[in-house]
Amino acid sequence: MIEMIELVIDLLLAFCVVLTAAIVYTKDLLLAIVLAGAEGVLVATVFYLLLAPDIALVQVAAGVGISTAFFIVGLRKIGRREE
Amino acid sequence: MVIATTGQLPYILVAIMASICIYAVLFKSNLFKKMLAIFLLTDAVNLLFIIQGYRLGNAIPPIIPPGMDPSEFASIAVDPLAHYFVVTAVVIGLAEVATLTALIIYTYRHYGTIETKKIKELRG
Amino acid sequence: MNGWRGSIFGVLFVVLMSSILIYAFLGYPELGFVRPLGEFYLFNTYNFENQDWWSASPNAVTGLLWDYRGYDTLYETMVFYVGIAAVAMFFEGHAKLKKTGGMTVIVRATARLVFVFTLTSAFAITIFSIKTPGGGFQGGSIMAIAYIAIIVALSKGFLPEMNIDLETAHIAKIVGLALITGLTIVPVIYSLASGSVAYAMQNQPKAWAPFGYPTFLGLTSLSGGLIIPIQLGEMVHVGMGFTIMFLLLTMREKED
Amino acid sequence: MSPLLIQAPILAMLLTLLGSFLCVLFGMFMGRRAVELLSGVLTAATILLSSLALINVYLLEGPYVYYMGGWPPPVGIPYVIDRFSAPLSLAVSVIFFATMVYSVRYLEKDRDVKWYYSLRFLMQTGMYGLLFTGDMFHIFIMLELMGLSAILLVPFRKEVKASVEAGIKYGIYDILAISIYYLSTAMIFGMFGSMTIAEISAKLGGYVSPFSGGMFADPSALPVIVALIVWSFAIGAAIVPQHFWLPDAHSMAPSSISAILSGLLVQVNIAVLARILFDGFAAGSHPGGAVGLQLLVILGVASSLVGAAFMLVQSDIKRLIAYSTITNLGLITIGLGVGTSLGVSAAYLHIINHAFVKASLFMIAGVFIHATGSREIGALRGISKALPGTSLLYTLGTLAAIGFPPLSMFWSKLLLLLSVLSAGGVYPYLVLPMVVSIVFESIAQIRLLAIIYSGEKRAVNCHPSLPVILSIGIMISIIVVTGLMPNMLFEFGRLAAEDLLNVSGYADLVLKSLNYAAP
Repeated sequence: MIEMIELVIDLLLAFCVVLTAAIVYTKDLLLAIVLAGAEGVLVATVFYLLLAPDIALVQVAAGVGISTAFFIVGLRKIGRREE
Repeated sequence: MVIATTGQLPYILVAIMASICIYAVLFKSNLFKKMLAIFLLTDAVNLLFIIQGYRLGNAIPPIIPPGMDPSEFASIAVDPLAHYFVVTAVVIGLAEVATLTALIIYTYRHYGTIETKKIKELRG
Repeated sequence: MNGWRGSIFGVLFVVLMSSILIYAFLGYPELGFVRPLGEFYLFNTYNFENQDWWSASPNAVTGLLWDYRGYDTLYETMVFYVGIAAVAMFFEGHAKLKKTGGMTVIVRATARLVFVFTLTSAFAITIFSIKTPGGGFQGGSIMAIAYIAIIVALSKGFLPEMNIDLETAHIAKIVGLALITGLTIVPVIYSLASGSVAYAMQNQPKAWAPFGYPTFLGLTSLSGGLIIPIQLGEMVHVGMGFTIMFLLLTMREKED
Repeated sequence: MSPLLIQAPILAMLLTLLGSFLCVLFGMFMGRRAVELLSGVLTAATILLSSLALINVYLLEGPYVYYMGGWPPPVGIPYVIDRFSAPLSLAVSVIFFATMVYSVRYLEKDRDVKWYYSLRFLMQTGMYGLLFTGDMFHIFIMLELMGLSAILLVPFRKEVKASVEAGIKYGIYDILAISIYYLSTAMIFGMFGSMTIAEISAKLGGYVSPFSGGMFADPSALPVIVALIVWSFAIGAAIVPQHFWLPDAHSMAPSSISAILSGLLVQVNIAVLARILFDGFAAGSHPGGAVGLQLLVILGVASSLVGAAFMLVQSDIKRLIAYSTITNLGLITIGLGVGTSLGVSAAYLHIINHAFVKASLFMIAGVFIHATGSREIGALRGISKALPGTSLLYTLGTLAAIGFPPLSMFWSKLLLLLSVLSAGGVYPYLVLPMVVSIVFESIAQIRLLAIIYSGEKRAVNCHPSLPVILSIGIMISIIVVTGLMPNMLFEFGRLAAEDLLNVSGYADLVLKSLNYAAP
């Protein structure tokens, strides 16, 4: 018997896998960063659903907010496209 | 022959995610892409930890509500140890990102590119 | 490797690697199994009857962070310090911040208000981390966001008005670290001075190691021994660290 | 036991921790002399404290466990100070002190040294932690601390193009290695429900812990975990398929850092791997752990051959020494992979001897490069007439490196060959590749010596100053003196191997030496 939460988590994780593949596949680094941010949000959602509020907080503050800012600051100094 | 059950589906998805990241670090040529992949690899392992610390049913976060008996709390809350590992690893992941970003920016300044195929000063 | 050959190789690699990992996971318990060590922490973290084993923190994760596995977290903080050092080492050595004038009074006042508000919430998240989700790192990140928002929304020149400078930020960061390290060393010094058994990073007294930071009477629900001061130190360290990183990374841009 | 003896190794660690940020504070307000003085005093203090720990472990009380925060093992982090970790920690202290004295003059032309000393301190802290710790997750954090500081120190001279390239290359692969290790810790957590190394081996033998229970997953998955761990440490220690970052990183770093990277960092990786495989996965008795040993032997043979072959074609003195490191690491992994008591003690001795030899070679190479202004081997022609003292030291170091009889590395190489010969199965055939690699290495090193002693006297830019010569002299004299006392060396190796291979003894020491009332 599958519980509802399991189904939701499996769906979210599958979406994470797709996003990871897209990040690896795309040639546009800015798009990759945006997708990585989206994946960070998904991961934070999974953390929240799995009853880890501490980590959801860390993930939103650090894993999504500050790291994305970092990536963008870095990207502004290097080329945007991958060859 | 053992066949995975639906309860093991999260493990399988995380395993695929980690494999994609390892592939990208090893074989993609863009340094920035490699860094993103390392960051996502940490995320995948974090998910693995949290999945292993979860409890089904009417579980609660690992914060004891006022007045609850410790033994009751221990039987319904989720695993704090897994949460601890993830908090630590997220911070460490940020430190990795900071280090690699600084290095990548400097590489770009020196070489004008961040494609490993084109940076060939050293023979390795 | 490019084109379709690269893609096929990639798919093959991923399939191979993930099947190896999945093979390992087949014997693992299904979702929803809590291991006994986790239950041990849950049972003991705020258990008045068993004070030899408690961390006096209702939030078990906070108890793990700075008591049960505090020595781990100390070095996690140092790893973060290395991350700051990376940016500081590569991008340091440039002009000091200049004050920018010309902002209207209303903008300044609003910015100050928002800033104070964010900082307060950072402090709250840090101090109440014993009872609610949160902690030094989370509080520090929010504190950094307060500063970064000023950098992004107004300008870097606004920071000196908040009495923050690169040098001050470095000093504040080091003070935070010194607080954490000092509280780690105190039991060691105590042990050397008194000859009794005490271990580095020890927080609560135990039957086999009698040293303990005083837990404040009457405030038992808030007391976690050294957890709160350490969390404050970590908050300052993390918040200042992020501020330094962003200042340095954006400062260089205009000179290039 | 006196508290000072118990606290000594931890105090050394905390002193380096204090030094790391006090350096920055001093550098901001008092200038570089204050930073150098502080680091000198603190590193000297760590030598004293590590010697105290060594004396305590060998002569007074024997191995003991330090309980971080006062918590017994599966709950908290144990630090195991035994006869395997204590001598290595003393080696770490001594080499860090010598390179500290060396860097005062070596880095005189570099502008800002506060981050240099700060990161060096953190690297030292990480090494102590890795050697002592008995907890899988703590190893992850310490690897990260040691690795990230090393990654930043490689491109310390950031204006040099190639050093930044070496840094990013090393950075990407080392951090990948640590992330893979992190993946394996998650799998260990799922399988054993605990991160304590001693509990892993005990649970494989059927032990049920009062804190963390038994095992929670089928041990048939163990080879995958072991393979992941060996893979991650093979990247970190530059075993052959992943060795390509090492020659770049070790040759482009400042020489004082190359000495540490080549002499200590990779060896510490190997030592931790040995600790995990033997004491954690019970590699001697459990089939899951034995997979790791077989992998080590295969990779070690490849490593020693490839490293030695590449040594023959190098034209850059630091790259030559770096490839020699790969060769010797291959020999060490063969010794560990054989897994007998003799093999492990030989590998252990080789780790210590190689640390001193390789560190001193890199330090002298730094002097040569400063003097000639070039890294090419050809530029060294005639240097022996210009710098006779330094050349003599270099000759002693090289003779030790190729295993010339009375010097220290001769004994460990001899023991390695003997251990392979005395092991059963196909292992005796391994002597052939080992001898081939040793011969190749000797040819390359002797060719370099011949160049140094040939030719007319050449002009040099500068002569090495007294502290530089003194620091190198300390290292070379340690090599000579330990080489003259082989019995003492063998005794150290035997006891270290005894502590490492006695799995049940290790588990008892960690899990049962604290008296507490069960919760």
